[in-house]
Amino acid sequence: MADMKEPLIPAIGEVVDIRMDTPDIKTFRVVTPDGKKAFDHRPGQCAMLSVPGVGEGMFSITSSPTNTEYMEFSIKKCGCVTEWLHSMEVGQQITIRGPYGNPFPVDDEFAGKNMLFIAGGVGLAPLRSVINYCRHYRDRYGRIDIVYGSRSKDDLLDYQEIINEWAVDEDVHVHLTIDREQEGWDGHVGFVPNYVKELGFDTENRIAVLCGPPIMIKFTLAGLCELGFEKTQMYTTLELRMKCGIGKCGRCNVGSKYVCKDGPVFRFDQLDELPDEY
Amino acid sequence: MRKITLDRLDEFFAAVAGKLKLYIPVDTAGGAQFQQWRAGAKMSDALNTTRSAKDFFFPQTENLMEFKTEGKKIEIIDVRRENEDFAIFGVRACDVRSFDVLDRAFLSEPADTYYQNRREHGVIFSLACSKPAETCFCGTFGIDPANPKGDIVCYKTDDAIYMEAKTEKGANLMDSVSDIVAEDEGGDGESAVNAQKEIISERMKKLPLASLSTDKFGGDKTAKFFDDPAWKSLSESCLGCGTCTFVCPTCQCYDIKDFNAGNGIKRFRCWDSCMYSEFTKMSAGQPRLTQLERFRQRFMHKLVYYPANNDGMFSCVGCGRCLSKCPIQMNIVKVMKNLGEGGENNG
Amino acid sequence: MQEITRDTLISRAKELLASGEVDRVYGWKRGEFCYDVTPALFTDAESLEKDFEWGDFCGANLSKYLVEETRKSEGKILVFMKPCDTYSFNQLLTEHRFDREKVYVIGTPCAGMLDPKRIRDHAESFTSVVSDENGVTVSTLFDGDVKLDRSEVMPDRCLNCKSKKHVAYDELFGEDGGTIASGRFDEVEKIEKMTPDERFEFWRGELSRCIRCNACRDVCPACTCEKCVFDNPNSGVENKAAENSFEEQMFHIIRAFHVAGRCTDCGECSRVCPQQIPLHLLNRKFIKDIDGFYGEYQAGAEVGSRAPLVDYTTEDIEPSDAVKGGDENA
Amino acid sequence: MSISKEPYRPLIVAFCCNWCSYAGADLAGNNRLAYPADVKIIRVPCSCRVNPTFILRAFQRGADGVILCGCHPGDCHYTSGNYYTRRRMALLFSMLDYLGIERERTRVEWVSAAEGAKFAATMNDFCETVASLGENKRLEDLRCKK
Repeated sequence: MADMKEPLIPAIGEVVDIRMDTPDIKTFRVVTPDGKKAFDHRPGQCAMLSVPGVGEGMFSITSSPTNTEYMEFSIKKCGCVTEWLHSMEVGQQITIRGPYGNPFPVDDEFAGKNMLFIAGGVGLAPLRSVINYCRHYRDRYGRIDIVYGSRSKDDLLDYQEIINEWAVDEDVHVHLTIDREQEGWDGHVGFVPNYVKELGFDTENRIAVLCGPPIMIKFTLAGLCELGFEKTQMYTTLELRMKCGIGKCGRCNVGSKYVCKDGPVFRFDQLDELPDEY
Repeated sequence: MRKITLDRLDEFFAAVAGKLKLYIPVDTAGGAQFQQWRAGAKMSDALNTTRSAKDFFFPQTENLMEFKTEGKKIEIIDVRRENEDFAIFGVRACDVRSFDVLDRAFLSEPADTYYQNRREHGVIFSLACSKPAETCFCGTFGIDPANPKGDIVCYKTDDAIYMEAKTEKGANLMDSVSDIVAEDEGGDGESAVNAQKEIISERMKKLPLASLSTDKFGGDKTAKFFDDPAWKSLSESCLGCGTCTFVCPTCQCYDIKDFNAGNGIKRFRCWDSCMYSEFTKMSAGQPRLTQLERFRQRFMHKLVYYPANNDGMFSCVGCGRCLSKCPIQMNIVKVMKNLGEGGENNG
Repeated sequence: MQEITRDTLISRAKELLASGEVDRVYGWKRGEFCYDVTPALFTDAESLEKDFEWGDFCGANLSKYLVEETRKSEGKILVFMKPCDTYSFNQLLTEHRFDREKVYVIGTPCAGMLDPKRIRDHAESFTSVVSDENGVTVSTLFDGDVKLDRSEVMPDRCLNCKSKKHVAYDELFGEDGGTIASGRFDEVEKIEKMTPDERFEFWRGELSRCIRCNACRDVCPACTCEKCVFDNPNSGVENKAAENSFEEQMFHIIRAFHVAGRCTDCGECSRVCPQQIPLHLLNRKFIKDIDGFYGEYQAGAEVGSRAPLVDYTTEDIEPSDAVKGGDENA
Repeated sequence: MSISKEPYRPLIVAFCCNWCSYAGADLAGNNRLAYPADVKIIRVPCSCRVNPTFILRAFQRGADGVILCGCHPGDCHYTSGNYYTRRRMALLFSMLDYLGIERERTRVEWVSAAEGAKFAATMNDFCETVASLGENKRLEDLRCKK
């Protein structure tokens, strides 16, 4: 029996680099003890990280699948497991299992489309894997727009990477905004939903991918519908309490769908079929 | 069809217990419970046990793995052991069906090896009911108490028990004890068993809940029932305890927790209840804030969500345990009768 | 049986609703059989007429619901209470869980409720029960009618009823009874007389059946903490695991301890236990000790009385002597 | 298996109130009064800070005996702390005995700051009684066993 692969038994992962991105978000680079990537994943999938004795948590893998050396997780400090993770030092071992959840349909619905990524706060983490995947296979996609907003300038996640790599890419347009005026910031000021309406994107051959706090999703969704977007053109990734990650412990269901197995990526028309319990 | 007379039942149990661990229902102060057979243990003739046989395959608490941590290093110890063979005698038709419900949950991809290993090592002696209780409604879910599934099907008449192996596992076990349980040459076995089947189907029709039907429920009824006004009156006096979920043979939800035992950290799995307030609580909030949402989740899962994911099979087997054990006597039968009746009629 | 009948209660409830004195009624609602009666809220005369139920199986103690229900609206709630419920009602008032003016209490007489589990020991698959002065007739599906004596089917809390006195009511149906010297501590004394090994085996056998469903805590009118320690993950006792004997012992000792001196001995915990563990014997042990060590005390007898565990005298018994006096053959 | 199997030594947890018994323990130490090293002292602000869950948790984690030391009734730094302890522990010990757990495993002792000798004597005596009882088998958590 011990030879059969048990989905709940994790592998050991080692944190080799910790980057303090914002006051409450750190990005952890995890590899196996012998330095390799723990497992392959698709863009948008998640992994269960756990600290023995503290608990387990589901986090989206923020590094792109095309990166084969390591996996990265951007984690905001907001609970017991995340608190413990934030107190870690480099070299600390944790346990990791996955990949879980369905990926973004990067090869079918997204292929050949103009991509519009809209993120708020730590919501950029799940989208970063898709963005870097699309930049890696740049020719498969049309124009890429990234609208990303946060509370303040130092709350912008992966700010260096956005400025030095994304913004300079060909046909990739980055629109950053922060909630309130801040000195040393000459970019746009305002909430993401209003900024999206201001920019006004045409719906022709375009897919929108949203991720952020529920309030931002609600208003951005309304804004995009005003611009004429269809629900079938818009995707998001949900975040509910996930315990087993394999659709058995009965905890993360919205209606008959399990977020950890049938999600976390949902198209908005699929979400409309589900009862509003998320 | 093999036969063993009731007076030689202990010999039969002793023979089976010689081959593998045998559990039989025994009367205790808390109603019938499954206990390991020991010489002299008297089998209870209660209709059903308080705790269902689910416990043998999906135990209330189970160690998944252990961790040893020193400094920054972690060592994972896989504590899984090959289970010994065991047999459970006297499982009723409803509990046998509950194993199918649990199988779909636990053995679907990716299979749960803890559950799977126990399932492989378990032999089920199912026992047809002769005297159903007023709380039984297995007929509503298409279960025939006269023809239960299971590895070996048994029929108990006044003087003997007739057994028929239905699966290969069952046949092997019966062969290994065939010296005690002789083949029934006299042929009166067939007639006795059929007579008993007659009695049961007659009695099933007389049950008060015989007319309960599941027609209005099913996998596609989420929108129809989710905002039904009847949920308010149905759930208003629910205490939020876990009794209905812990006596239910088909409830599959579990929690994974770590216990720091001082000499290492044990990660164990234990039953959890959607009725508990902490079930879906997370650092970012709680999607099911009041008892109404939790109450709704339980019955929507049994009657709508589970069928949606398992091609129409309901996650209830009509055993009636929640009818007799709920502290405030609220249960799935009242929910089925009141949902979709235009809320106000909460009679 | 009670000359006060269901219709007396309904008509009085309808009057109070119509007069606007109360805006909702907490009573019981009929179910499939005679015994599966659910506590329910009624707001209008029509649903009262159709569903309101009152009889031998309305044993649920409704005082705990008032803690939540009084928060939901400004109006008064009409609630019907048996004598033992009123003690829990007073205990909750002592602890300021709701204000007295928001509840209109009608005391109903009680000749002892019936226990479906005990009926089922005598008559399987029963559907209806009719009780009159000379006993109880149970009609079953397959075994015809079974005549039983009332004391055979009453729960222990009613057999050892401690008081027929309503200690709180705005209105009383029937006349008030008095406290009764019942043998409610006999069972406790029987256990105390066992040797330690026998006691340990008895309780290990009983508590090992516990399935940690929390029904005893959730139904107990003395257990009304907003956030129970057993629901708090970092308290260390939250453990849902029925892992081994220690978990059950810990849960039941702490549960009983938290209500020590506040438990009115209403017997709800044993009524709802799905495994029929005699939990009232733990609470009664505390009551017996408190009476023995610190003088007779009945929780809920009068509002505002100081519970024994938040009080002291300078000459209390020393813990080491408390146990020696426990039983003779120590 | 180690050749010289050491003799069984009980594990005792002592809750000592900060103002009296902890000072008593200190005094015992200053006067070089010996008491077994198996006693693990936990300092609490007052003896009534000790909640029955602490005592049960101590047994769960492997303690074989739990002793609760506080000021003599009347000299409590918080005037009535030990009175509540007295009532609370009387009920708890009676319940533990009712459940069949050996009554000698739990004890309450009033030790003032000046009674170093009494502290040492009490600890020695308690250790012997618990050692004679042997390992705690009735209030143990199998998962915490080595």
